[in-house]
Amino acid sequence: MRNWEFDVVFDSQRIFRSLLDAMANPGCIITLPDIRINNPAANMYPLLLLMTLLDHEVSFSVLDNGTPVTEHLKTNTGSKESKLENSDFILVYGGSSHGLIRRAMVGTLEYPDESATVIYDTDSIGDIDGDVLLELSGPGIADKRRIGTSGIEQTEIEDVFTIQDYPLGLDLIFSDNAGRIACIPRSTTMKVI
Amino acid sequence: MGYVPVKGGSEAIKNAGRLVDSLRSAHSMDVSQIQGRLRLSVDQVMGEGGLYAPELAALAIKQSDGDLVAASFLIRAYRSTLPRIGYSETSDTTDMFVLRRISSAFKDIPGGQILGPSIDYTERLLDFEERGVTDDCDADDDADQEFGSEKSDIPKFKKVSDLLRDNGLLEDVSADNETSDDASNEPYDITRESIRFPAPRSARLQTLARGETGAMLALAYSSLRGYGSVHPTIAELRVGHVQLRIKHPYTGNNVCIGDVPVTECEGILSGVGATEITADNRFSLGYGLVFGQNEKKAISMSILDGTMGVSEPKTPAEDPEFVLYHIDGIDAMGFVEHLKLPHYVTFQSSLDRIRAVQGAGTGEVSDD
Amino acid sequence: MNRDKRFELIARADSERICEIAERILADTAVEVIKKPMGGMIMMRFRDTAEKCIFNLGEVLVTEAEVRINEELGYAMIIGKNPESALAGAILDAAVESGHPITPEIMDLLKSEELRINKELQKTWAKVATTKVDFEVMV
Amino acid sequence: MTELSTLAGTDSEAVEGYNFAFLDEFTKRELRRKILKAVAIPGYQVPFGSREMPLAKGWGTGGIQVTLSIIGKSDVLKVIDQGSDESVNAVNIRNLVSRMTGVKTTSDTSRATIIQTRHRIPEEPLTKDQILVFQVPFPEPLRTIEPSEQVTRRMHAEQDYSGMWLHLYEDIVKHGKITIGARYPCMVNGRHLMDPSPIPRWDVPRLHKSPVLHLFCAGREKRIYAIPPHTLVEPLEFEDYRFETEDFCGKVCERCGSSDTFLDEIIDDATGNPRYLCSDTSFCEKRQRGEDV
Amino acid sequence: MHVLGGKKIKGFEDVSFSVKRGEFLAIIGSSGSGKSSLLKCMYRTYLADSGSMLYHGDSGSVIDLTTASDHEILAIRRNEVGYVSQLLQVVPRTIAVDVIAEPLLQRGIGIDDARDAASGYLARLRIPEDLWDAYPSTFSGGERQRVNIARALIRAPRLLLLDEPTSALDPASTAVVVGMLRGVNPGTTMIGIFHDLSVVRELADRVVVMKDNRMAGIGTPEEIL
Amino acid sequence: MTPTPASAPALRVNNLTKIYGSRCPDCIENTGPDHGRNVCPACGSVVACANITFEVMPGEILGIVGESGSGKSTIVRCLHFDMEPTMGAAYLRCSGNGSDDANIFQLNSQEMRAVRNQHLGMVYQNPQMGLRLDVTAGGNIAEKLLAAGWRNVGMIRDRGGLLLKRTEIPLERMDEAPRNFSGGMQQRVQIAKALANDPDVLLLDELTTGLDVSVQARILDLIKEIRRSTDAAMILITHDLGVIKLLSERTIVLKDGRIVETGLTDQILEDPQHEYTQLLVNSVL
Repeated sequence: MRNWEFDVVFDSQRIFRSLLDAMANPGCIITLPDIRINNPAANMYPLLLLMTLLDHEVSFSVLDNGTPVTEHLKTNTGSKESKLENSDFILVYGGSSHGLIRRAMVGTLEYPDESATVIYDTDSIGDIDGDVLLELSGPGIADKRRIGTSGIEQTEIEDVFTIQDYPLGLDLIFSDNAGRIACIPRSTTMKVI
Repeated sequence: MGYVPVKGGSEAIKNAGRLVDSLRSAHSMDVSQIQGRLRLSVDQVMGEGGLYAPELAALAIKQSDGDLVAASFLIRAYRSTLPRIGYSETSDTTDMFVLRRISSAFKDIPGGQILGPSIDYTERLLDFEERGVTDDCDADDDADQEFGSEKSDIPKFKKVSDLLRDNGLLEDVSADNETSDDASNEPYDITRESIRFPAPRSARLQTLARGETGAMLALAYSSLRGYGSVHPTIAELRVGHVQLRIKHPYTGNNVCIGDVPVTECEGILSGVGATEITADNRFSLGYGLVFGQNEKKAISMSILDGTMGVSEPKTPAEDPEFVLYHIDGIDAMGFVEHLKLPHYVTFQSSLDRIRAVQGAGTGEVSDD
Repeated sequence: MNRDKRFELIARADSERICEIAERILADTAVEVIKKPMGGMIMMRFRDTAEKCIFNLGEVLVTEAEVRINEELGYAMIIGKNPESALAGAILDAAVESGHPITPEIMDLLKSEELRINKELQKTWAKVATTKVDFEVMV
Repeated sequence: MTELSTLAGTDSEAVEGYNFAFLDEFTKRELRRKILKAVAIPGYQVPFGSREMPLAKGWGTGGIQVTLSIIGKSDVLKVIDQGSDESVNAVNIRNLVSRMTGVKTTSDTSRATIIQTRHRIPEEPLTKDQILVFQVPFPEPLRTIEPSEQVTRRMHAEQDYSGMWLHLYEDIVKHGKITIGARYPCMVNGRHLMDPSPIPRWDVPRLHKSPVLHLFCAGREKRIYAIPPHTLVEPLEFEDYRFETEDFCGKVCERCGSSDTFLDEIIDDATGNPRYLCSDTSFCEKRQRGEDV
Repeated sequence: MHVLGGKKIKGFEDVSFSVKRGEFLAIIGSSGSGKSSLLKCMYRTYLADSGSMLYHGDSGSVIDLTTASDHEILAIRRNEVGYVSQLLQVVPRTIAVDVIAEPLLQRGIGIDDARDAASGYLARLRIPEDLWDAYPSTFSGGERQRVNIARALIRAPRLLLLDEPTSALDPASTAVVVGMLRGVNPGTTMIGIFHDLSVVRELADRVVVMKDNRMAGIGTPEEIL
Repeated sequence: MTPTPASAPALRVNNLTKIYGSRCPDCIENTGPDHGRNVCPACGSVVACANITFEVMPGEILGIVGESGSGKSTIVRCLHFDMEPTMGAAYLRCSGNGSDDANIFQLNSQEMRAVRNQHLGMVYQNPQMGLRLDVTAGGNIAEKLLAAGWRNVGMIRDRGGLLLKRTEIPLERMDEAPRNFSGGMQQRVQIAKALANDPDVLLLDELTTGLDVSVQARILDLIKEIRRSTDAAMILITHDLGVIKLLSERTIVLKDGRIVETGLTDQILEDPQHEYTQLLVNSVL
């Protein structure tokens, strides 16, 4: 196997810009730059995102499909694994946290930013199709925007609904197998259609 | 025409820099001369710059033509480019190699009053012989002879505060602090996280340690003089070297890579006014610790540590937000000096308003 | 002399003498640089004596380097910005670990440096001791 | 050169030189994480551990930290101060970024991917592919009415903005008008009150539902905040005392003849009378050249 | 209205009687016999220690005045039960017409309507019109007591409690007050303490006699007096 | 407008307790009128008030009397969210604010502020606490209206003028700062401010204490006028039985942080049940 290395300076800059674009335009589907790394997961893209964002100042947790991914992130980023309740970043596999997401940090009214960013490893995301179809509005969206995802459970989305209490809440990133991402920050109003 | 720099800004900037060069005297100055002779300036710049690096501090002083805040700023900016490799093992000053150690609380203390290198006790007269004299490099050796060099063990000194504590005269420290190790009591790091209020003690001490000497002096003085009433007695002022110890990456053991000079002050906050004797009839301490030899800053720090502990702040020096937000020399200098930048647009905006208001005549609001 | 002690003495030893030996090692030995000498900072942590609270005093500029000689790693960290000394230190460390023939010479150097360092401390202390106030006399 | 110094000296990049974009990678990461949170909570000030930059505090250290943490090799940078690419502060910052990254710079607004600005929004309409980075001296819109950070933070937490409204009311009572010049406080996304940095009121309406991502950063005060594209940005105003932009009373730029731009007022050396010129010099030049902007 | 087995230390004990709707019951007895305490218990200014006082409300509801909640008492005070004290409790800085109008204001009636009604009462009580806007504290005793009664009557109470309303009055004023009380709506039940037996004869349907803090008898004025 | 017993209370307070200090399990047991103290001898904590339970109806004035240190101010300060209670609950029947199931002490700070802005009015003994003395009188009233979402200066000034007129402040002083006003006038501005948002509950903390008698009288008349013209439930904190007698129909007597007696005001004054109340009444009459 070829040894793909992650360029800490330039790869992370490019991935970050895609992520910034996605976060600033909720529901907009952004294709990540063509960067490959050795990694233990079937879908490397969520790991690319985390390798861009994590370092020793923050903590993360991985739900399901845990150990190899967790170890990979620890060694490659210096970040700490922590309990979900304290995690700055949460990576969810299998489309559902089985209700655990309701315990994630949502910030405080004084410091709403002290909240978790949640990455969902999904099968695919697209404009129109998917198991769960969402209609989005709010900052970053001119009028309304639709997004569909496969590989995430509707109950999971509903769980997130229940804890979004703007400005408290979670910021979601969907990441699919084809290197596409889409974000739903807490400022986005969403409804399942 | 040419009021708005459409072109030529770059050129003017270049020339402004050249003009500075032309004002500098022809004599070149060696960085090592600054390091050797402007010792306290170097210490001050390292403290305020937040980085122990004597050679670079001397370079910074040279480059900034002796403006110490500007020099500290060069150090700070340089800091931003360096990775933080890690943290030292937690040290304290108990095992310090003492160069100077005095107490104003007790006439004699175990181990004695050691004046060390200090001009405190000499008259402040300009020494005209210094003018034009070039430093004599052999002077040091002569001095060595004078001091003699009989063998003696280098003593460690028990801290005056420990003596007070052993006698039940000092507030008990919270059990959390006493027993905690680094892992369970991660100190705040204001260089990584912006300070927030109420600020934890670790954030306060760190901010003070890199505060600007003059600003701290002024605020500490305000409290002594009457805007507040913290008036400490110095339990102990120490100047000396402490070891920088890290965890060896292979052996995992605590190893020393060298010495760092520091000044430490412990002030007993008793006796006067607001810093009442604590509820359990004991004294409390204000603490100061800075890089290098900078006694006025260490004392000011211990006073401000005390003033900020007052439960109901009444004076500027007692308000942690006031003190901690305003003692950073680099912040203060930058912001005051930014007034030199163009503000054409904002001023135009203000002009528009004042004309509008003048045009509107009286300030009366009609009630209909 | 254990590795910790060796590390400490390399860190404090005279730069020129360390570099001089390192040059000689480099002349006949393959040295692989694992970590190029890099300037960095160590945040210095203190425990205050008033409330025993741990805080960050400020950072210290250091240079660290890591090399490999014959599968044996060597590491050094010194105060200040001095890439050559740091690299030389790491080379000396690795040389001793890998049983390089120059080892006795390194040991001698470090021992003599230890003596020199101690002597200087003694000398400084002797000067400082003269500033001790003798109250018996003053009375 | 000795073998040792060669081995050690090849690190001139590592020790003597600087990382791409000056900041170390940990710093960039922190800024990037904070920028994402700022975007997710429009108008909310995210605290961050601001670094000292080789620029004085108050001279754009916030803006430059953001620029350096987002910039990549393919970006094209424009820096303006007071609308001008050649203002001293703009030159200084542009030189620094260019030296630290090697990216292309431009004065042409439409060609830039990142525009760092002090006190102005370019006149030329911006597009969704551009990022506007503002240098902010005071991130806290409530600072005028409340000195304590602890208190203003609580006010934002509770959406307690009546003090600010009261400030406007009293202004009207005293002067018959709202007298705030630049730094006009705005509500963002209907939740957080925000200081749009000292842009003139002229530029405030241009933040509203703009297609551009706006990033704001105050280095000295250690705060980052953002307005994503298409976000509600509403200047505080009363139904009967509306927010007003600067009025140039029909004056036009004497260079390009524009009557729809923010103008600098200049006192003529010879006559002592005011003269008017576009504040956005790059725009003015384009108009003079007859380009369609 | 039933008063059963009421008992009060140093007040009165073992008092039982009932009053029919529209009936005028007078209470007589020497001073200190417990009459006033009895009346105050009915109004809840005093708390009874035991026993019960059942009040049959308009809606057919029955409220025990000794145990009803404060809010229930306040509600019936506002709407159903009036109390006339020996002397007008002067409401400071309030003119006569407003003193009388106040109970209506409390019910939410507009100030103009309430003042109209109050003026009507002042006229019927033959208070000179120039006094209507004056403070009652400047009035004579008779005038004040008329205001006092008007203030109670204006809310058209179902039960009116009168605590020696004529004791401080001269004969002429007493006559006016008696006239007023006779003119009260026949549906209004009244319980009053009187010293003046001629007033009792004139007004009362039945009389309760209190002696040594106990009830010493009950009957028609003819039977008792 | 007429309140009836059937109508829901404007405010219900359950077991409100405020303890300052380290607290121990016996704080409450060790203090109170039976012990004649509010400082816990075991741990030194101060039990400012404990187990305070009551309700107020719309349109009703509830008096709370007690000497200084009895904890009466603590109760209103807690209700106004100026301080956080140690235990207990309070429920507001707010017009349009959803269910009254929510214990207002458990709201987040943002919600508390909304409740305070929209449903509560407070008049402090010291006008400095309730007013910004350097902001105009009109501005002080405006602040409350602005907090409740008013955004029309003309309408705000109309409403401000109305309230000032009602509280007998000459209209020409509307744009003057209360710092220049007399104590009585400052208090009236404070009342006008408290009334600005048509509060459901008006909290009056020793509002006439320290004022001249004639000034007091006008303020008390103003409160009576307010009772007639609004449906606000009022809680009147005072140590002055005369004020209670004049204004409130029901009264709570407080001693050492506990309720020792609750009743109709005339009953409290004429037939006090608790020894302490008797002492209080006798020492006044």
